[in-house]
Amino acid sequence: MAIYEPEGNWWQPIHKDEKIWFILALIWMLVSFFYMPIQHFIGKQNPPTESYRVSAEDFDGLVEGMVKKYQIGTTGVDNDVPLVQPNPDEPVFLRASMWEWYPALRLEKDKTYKIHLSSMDLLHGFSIQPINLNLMVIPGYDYIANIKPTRTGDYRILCNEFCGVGHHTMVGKIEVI
Amino acid sequence: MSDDGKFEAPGVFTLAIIFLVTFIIIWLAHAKWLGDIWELY
Amino acid sequence: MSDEQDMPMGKKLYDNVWLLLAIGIVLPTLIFTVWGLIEIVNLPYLPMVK
Amino acid sequence: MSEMRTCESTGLKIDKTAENMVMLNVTTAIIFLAVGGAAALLVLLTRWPAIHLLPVEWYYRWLTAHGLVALIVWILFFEMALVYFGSAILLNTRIAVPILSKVVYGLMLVGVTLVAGMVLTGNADVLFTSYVPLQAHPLYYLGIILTAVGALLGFIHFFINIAVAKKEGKYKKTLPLVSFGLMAGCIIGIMTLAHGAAIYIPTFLWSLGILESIDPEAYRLVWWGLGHSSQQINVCMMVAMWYMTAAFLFDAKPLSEKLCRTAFVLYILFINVASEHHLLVDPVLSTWHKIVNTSYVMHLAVLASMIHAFAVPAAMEVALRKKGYTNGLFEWLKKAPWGNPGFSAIFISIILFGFLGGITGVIFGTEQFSIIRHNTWAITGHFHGTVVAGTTIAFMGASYQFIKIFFRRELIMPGIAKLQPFVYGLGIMMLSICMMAAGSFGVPRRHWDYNFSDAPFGYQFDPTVDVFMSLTGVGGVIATVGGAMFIVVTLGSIFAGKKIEK
Repeated sequence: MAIYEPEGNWWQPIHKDEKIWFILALIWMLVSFFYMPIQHFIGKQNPPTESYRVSAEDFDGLVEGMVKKYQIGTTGVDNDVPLVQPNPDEPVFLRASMWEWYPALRLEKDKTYKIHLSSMDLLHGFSIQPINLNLMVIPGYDYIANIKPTRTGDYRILCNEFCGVGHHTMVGKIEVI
Repeated sequence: MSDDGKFEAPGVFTLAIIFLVTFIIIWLAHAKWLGDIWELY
Repeated sequence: MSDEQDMPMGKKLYDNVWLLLAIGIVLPTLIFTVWGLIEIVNLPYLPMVK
Repeated sequence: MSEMRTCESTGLKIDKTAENMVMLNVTTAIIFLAVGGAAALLVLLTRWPAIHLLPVEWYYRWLTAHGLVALIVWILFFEMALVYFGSAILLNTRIAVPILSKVVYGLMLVGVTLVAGMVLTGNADVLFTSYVPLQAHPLYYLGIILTAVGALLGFIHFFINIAVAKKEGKYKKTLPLVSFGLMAGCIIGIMTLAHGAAIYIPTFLWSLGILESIDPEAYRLVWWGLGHSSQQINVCMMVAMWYMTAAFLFDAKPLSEKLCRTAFVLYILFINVASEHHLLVDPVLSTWHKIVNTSYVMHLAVLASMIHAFAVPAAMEVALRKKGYTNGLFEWLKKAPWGNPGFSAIFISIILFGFLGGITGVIFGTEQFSIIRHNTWAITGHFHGTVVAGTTIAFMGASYQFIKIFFRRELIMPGIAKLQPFVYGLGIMMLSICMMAAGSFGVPRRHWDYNFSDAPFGYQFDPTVDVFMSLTGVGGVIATVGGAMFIVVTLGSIFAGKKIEK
């Protein structure tokens, strides 16, 4: 009984059904483990691996530089977030701060963009909807995501890491043409 | 005791197999959903 | 009762509370925390900023 | 020398001090569960689109409170009871340092009161994780530190007790399996709370202005060494409760002591590194750090859970088949004592923990799958499947058994007690599944308004999301009813139940 000390040598061979279950479970666990490294070679969706330290000031400078160079307008009448169509061969900078994603991006389908993500203040969660692609954005760090939009359309960037009372108003925009 | 050909707990073993199958199905579903999003690395 | 000398290695290991305590604290701290902190400390600054 | 009595149902020799500490901690835990449940209802009714109860500040305030009280306080106090249960009562011995057990209780109570005060006065709107640079009032961090230090001393007390018991020959070589499992929990607890100290003491100094900054990524890394590992304490102690129930109710022997203990050893070695689950889509950390840690080192700790989830019901099946329920595969299960909430709660815990929390835990903790689940409501669904459908229901079942063994009182309202685990289990199952469904459409966790009113760009989720959000509300209300039934029955029995005479 499990509430008393077992007598003598309890180091005994395992019963048949437990042995079979143990082996089946072990095999499945190894499959789901080796999937992860293998997916990095054969898969097209993997967590980005490139990141650097960066100060808010430096990153802000890079964002503004890109906006000056590639702005093609604003997102519309009700709000004046710059709309930027960057060159796929150059780095793209997306700034998270309380409570906006800056700027709005227009990307071309099937082009791969190096999107640098960083935050000016708190932690933010980079969440592209409706495809549900989620990454963390950390102040003081530049997270470089190589993203290739595979479908055209109008997408939103939500914030899904708590960043204060305005958290639920932090929505950005990505157009894919 | 072990390997005497008979199961000690056939009922639980059945439940366990059902569990493993459910596990694998849900896992494969996620693998498919992952493939549906934009390319990312 | 049963003499510990003729007990299998595994049983002795599992009965060794203090060894388990030590490994249980050191091992995860090394593979998760220490390894992680080393990677954080060694992260370079964004090169494209002069 | 301490005063002992012999328990009529288990034959254990029970030390009065140990018994009192168990009763004190269990009662305190249940009272806090009531608080956590109330907070849960407020949060839930805000998430329920048709109601959207709380204003935004109060939503995050009550969400912080709910996380702390339901996830930490209720469970931690109950685990302190289990510390004394596993290290003194099961070994037929006394608490080695009675004063220490009182200090532990005092520290935790003061700390918790401080934290609750800070949160509900709006001085700590930082949510459960309090990620820097988000800053709370210094007293909030101090409260957490006091609670953690208290709990740490409690877990250390476990080892003092078993050392004394060993010296006094209360056990020869091997701890009883249940104590062994609880010991695994205490090892994990010590490692966990060490991380708590390592992160909260600097953060406390930072909130006082003594340190000028804390690195946000380092904070996340070390904090999750506390935040996730603390849930692994729960897993260990929950599994120990499974084994305890099999023993108490069926005199069941585990098929293989060796395999069960191996599973606990795998927990001790590997389960804590799964803190990585929260960092899979973070910058900085390398792919190998992510893969090795998120997989609990090749998923060996998951294997351990699958061993336990097989071994416990298997032991029950074998015991019930011995009683003659041998027809077909499942007669033993049909004839199991479903009318005893001590049993039904535990069995529901085993099933729901495996199917809801277990499966999704491994899947969401797979490096790549985290991309499509991280910080969505699916994660919330997952840990309600582990901590609530697993640990909380298991501890509810244990409470019913403890009321008979330690409080030595009959359950009041046996009819309601009989139904309670099913009502609560059903509610939580619905809640958890619907949260995961909504989360799989991208609904964020910790979010006041998923319709994004007054956001620069409007966004509407797939309409089915509204259905799942509302069903989550329904499930949550059912669970609240089940929780209330538990609170009434247990507290009622503890204070007004009919004394069991020997």
